[in-house]
Amino acid sequence: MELSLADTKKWIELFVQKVESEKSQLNELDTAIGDGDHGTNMDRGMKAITDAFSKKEPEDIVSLHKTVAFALIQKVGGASGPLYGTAFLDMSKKAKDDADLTTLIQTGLAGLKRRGQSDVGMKTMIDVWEPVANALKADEFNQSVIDEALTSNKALVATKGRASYLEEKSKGHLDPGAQSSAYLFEALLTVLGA
Amino acid sequence: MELSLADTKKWIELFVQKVESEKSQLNELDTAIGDGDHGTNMDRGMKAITDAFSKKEPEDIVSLHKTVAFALIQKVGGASGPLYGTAFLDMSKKAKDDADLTTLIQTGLAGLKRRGQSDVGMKTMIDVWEPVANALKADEFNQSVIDEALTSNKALVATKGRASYLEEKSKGHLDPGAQSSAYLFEALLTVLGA
Amino acid sequence: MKKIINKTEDIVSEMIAGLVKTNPKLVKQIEGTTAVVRNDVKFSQTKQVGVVSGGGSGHEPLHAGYVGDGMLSAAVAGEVFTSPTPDQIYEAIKAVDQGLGVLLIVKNYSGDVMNFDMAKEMAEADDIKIETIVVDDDISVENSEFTQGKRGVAGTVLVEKIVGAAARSGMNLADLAALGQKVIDNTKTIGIALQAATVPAVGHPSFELKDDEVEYGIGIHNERGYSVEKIKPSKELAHQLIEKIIQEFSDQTGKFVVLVNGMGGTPLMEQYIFANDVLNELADKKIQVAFSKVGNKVTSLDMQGVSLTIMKAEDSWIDMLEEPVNTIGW
Amino acid sequence: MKKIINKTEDIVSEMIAGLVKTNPKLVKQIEGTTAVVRNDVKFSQTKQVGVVSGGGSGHEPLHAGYVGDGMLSAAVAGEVFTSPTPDQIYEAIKAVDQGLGVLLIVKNYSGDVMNFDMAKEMAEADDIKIETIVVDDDISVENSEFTQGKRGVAGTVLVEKIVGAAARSGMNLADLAALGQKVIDNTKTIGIALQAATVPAVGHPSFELKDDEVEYGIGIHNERGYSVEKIKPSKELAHQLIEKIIQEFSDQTGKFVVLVNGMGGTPLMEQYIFANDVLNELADKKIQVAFSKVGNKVTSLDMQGVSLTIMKAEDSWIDMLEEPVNTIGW
Ligand SMILES: Nc1ncnc2c1ncn2[C@@H]1O[C@H](COP(=O)(O)OP(=O)(O)O)[C@@H](O)[C@H]1O
Ligand SMILES: Nc1ncnc2c1ncn2[C@@H]1O[C@H](COP(=O)(O)OP(=O)(O)O)[C@@H](O)[C@H]1O
Ligand SMILES: [Mg+2]
Ligand SMILES: [Mg+2]
Ligand SMILES: [Mg+2]
Ligand SMILES: [Mg+2]
Repeated sequence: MELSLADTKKWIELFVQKVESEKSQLNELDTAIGDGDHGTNMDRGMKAITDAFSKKEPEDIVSLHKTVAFALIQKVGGASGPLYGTAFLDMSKKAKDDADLTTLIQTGLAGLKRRGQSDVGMKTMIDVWEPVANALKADEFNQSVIDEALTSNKALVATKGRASYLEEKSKGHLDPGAQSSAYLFEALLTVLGA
Repeated sequence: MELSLADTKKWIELFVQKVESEKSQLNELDTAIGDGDHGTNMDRGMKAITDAFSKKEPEDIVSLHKTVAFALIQKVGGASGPLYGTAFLDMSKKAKDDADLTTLIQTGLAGLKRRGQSDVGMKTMIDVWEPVANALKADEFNQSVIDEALTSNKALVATKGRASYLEEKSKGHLDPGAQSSAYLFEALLTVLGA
Repeated sequence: MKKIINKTEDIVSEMIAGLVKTNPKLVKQIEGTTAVVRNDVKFSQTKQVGVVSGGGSGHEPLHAGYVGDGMLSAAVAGEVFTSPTPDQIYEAIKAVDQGLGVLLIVKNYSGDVMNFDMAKEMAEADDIKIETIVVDDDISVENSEFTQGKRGVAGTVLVEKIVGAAARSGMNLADLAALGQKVIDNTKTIGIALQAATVPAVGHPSFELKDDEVEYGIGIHNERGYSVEKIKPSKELAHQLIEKIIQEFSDQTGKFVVLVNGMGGTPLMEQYIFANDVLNELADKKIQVAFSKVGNKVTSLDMQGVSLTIMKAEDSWIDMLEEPVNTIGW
Repeated sequence: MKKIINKTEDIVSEMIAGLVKTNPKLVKQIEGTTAVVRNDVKFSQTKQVGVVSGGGSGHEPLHAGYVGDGMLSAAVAGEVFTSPTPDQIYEAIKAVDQGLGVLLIVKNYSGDVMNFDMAKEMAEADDIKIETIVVDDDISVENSEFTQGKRGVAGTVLVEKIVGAAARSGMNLADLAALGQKVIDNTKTIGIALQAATVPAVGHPSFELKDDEVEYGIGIHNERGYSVEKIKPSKELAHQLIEKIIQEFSDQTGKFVVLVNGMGGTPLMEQYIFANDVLNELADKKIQVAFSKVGNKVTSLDMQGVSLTIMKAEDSWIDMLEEPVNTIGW
């Protein structure tokens, strides 16, 4: 299934709104097991996306993803900037040949793993991307996929990112990047009308 | 009237005890209108006096005053060190010719004024020394002289020492140096049996 | 939270502006970035391998304060506690490359590693030779191939000084990277906090310590440490940290370097008292300290605390540490 | 109170021990005192007028951190916030006198003035020529012949740098004293505090400021200031202080020097932001800043706050400020 340009834009705009309104919530999650800036970082990226959209309306899905990628790479910094940035950059490149939604999300996931030298189960945003990508493939993507991903992420001990310094103590806390990725895919669900 | 060597020593020892037990009280007075260390400063001097006495028993009033002076000059620092130090050094020099108690206190007072470039009414220890010196001369030295000196000191606006930076706000606070001088003369009263 | 700032989002750009304006002979800002590059006369007159470092802000004088002849060629400042973005790092690389390549000194945080990696990819597309060394001196975190690994903390400044001196002396890129890696392998740090830092965007200390508590093993971004204990006399704190660090060195002969680093909110007075205790104990242990340094070198905003870094050093490293250098912060 | 110390009464001696041990090529301790004197090779090889300063501890790196070729010859540390005693000052004078006399740089506090005076009397008895200059740059306190007068604060470091450079260049004692006095007359400072310092022997901050309050005109020993207001953006703080300081200079043409000084507990980050605002506003006012400096130069233990010093400078003073110098703190 391909998402239309308008729907893709709506998806990203819903994500932007959600992150902006949950900025301090994301900061708080990051305060517990990281350095407290995930909301602030992502919020900077969201503003940059809105700016970029208003400066130049994306003409197709490729350029839309590229616009999002550059906004994130250039403005977010931290760990989440290069991660989300790489995911969207890889998705933009892929969309040149194949804009299938499932393929794109899988491409983004592969980008995350490459950039982060990481995999599922390390208590990062990948713990949300991977089940979502699998569910899309199996055509079983719905809110409970996200909810379950967050629940199991919470129970993990972190082995990548700042939370890994806490070792056992990271258990029981939700990873902030997992939460922001959950917002991303909840926005997608809304657009999909599910 | 001359104070005997034993009485002079007793006077100083009582002073030492009093300052040591009121150390934090003096610090608190100094915290209000100075820098909070008058008790700590004086306490260092008191320990040095005790040390010096135990190392070498003073043989006469001259050497006793000199011992006290050197202990204070070398260990107190701050404003009170050179002031009390100068007072006792001048008293020691004077005692070579004339060991009359009234004369000595007057000599100490003159030393204070010279070293501090100051006079009565500036909200300093001099506000206690001067009435005591006058009372000794008039043979009217008693506790109420000290009490009244402290009361009027409290009402003054400081024009010397750190408290002078507070200008009007120094009013209503007792000067820490005045309080330590009050202890000195209360110890003297005890020795005089008054 | 009380801080002398304007808008939170302007903190880094205004800080860099202030630093550059007050040190115009030393550094200049790279247009459109919050990166600074050497501005001394010698910079354009002598060729050497460029040395670039950077990371989140809040650790001042690291990194911009170490830009100058004999130390860093350029430094890139990210947002507070947030890695700078690849485009900023890329601009810094371009500003210092003189054809001999550029060494990147990165502290081991996933964000820094990833952003510097992306910048490296960008620069390599321009045929600029790049080597990266990753500082991970914080031994309070266990090292493992399956985790993020140890953090980069105060030892970074010693790496920057030694590598910077070697670069000035004309060492080539590959050798510089090898030297840097060797220095890192011999540098061990642990930090303690009496009070956590207040991140401006958060507004309160990230964790609370009681009035008589000290936390061992904290990082420079309020990362929690390995234990919270009652505060002890400086002598005992020094003893505990030395015991833990020194076991990392199997060979305790030869020359050592000591860095007592203030975290930002702890006065120099306490740092010297702690340094005195450290040097006394090392002397008792017959460990030879050939160079030592005390001060706010790698801070964590207004965190109260200190870190202790011990390095086993080759003779030439001592010389490179002692070489005079004209920077804001060394 | 949490501090990294051992016994309160050992603070100063242990601090000086730590400072000397970590800087053996720069300074050495004068036996039996908490004073330090230059220990560089050049010290014994070249004759110059000795320059000695000192005062209570708690203002580090002032004064021991400014001992070195081209700045102070020796520095005397008293107890925390307490003037050193005359015998210590006298030892420092003897340690630096090379027959050309010694200049004493004293901050204007009754204790310092009296103790340095007594030391001067002792040295003069040894036929050592002594001149004294008294720094009183703090314009938050009214000057009057009938009071203690203004306090000596952060401007002291600028006086020490200029006088130190002139002494190194061979200036004689009388001229040095005249130069120092002229520098003092042209140096004006105001400080602000966000939080008072905690004197170790007292154990809590000497006064309380609310979470949104700033106090203007504080001294470096927790002396209260002239007003308490709600905290404002850095830009407005800078504006208020500049307005107050600049009216002290009737002639606003020519060159000026700016020192933004951190009080000990305020990170460099905030100091640079404040400095940026100061320099922007002075540029708007067409006041020419020829030299500026930012950092923890004259601190007040862990006080949070900054001070702003503005000096109207002669051209030669700018050169003397810019001259490189090898000290711990400049
Ligand atoms: N190596 C990694 N692989 C995948 N995700 C990571 C990795 N490192 C960090 N993350 C993600 O990034 C998030 C933190 O982002 P952020 O707080 O913005 O950056 P920083 O950690 O630099 O402050 C984490 O919650 C985690 O989901
Ligand atoms: N110029 C002066 N003349 C007389 N007494 C003074 C003068 N300056 C200070 N004092 C006295 O010294 C006391 C303060 O001593 P102390 O706190 O020990 O020193 P410091 O002020 O240096 O901290 C004041 O309370 C006052 O009585
Ligand atoms: Mg974070
Ligand atoms: Mg006092
Ligand atoms: Mg971060
Ligand atoms: Mg004092």
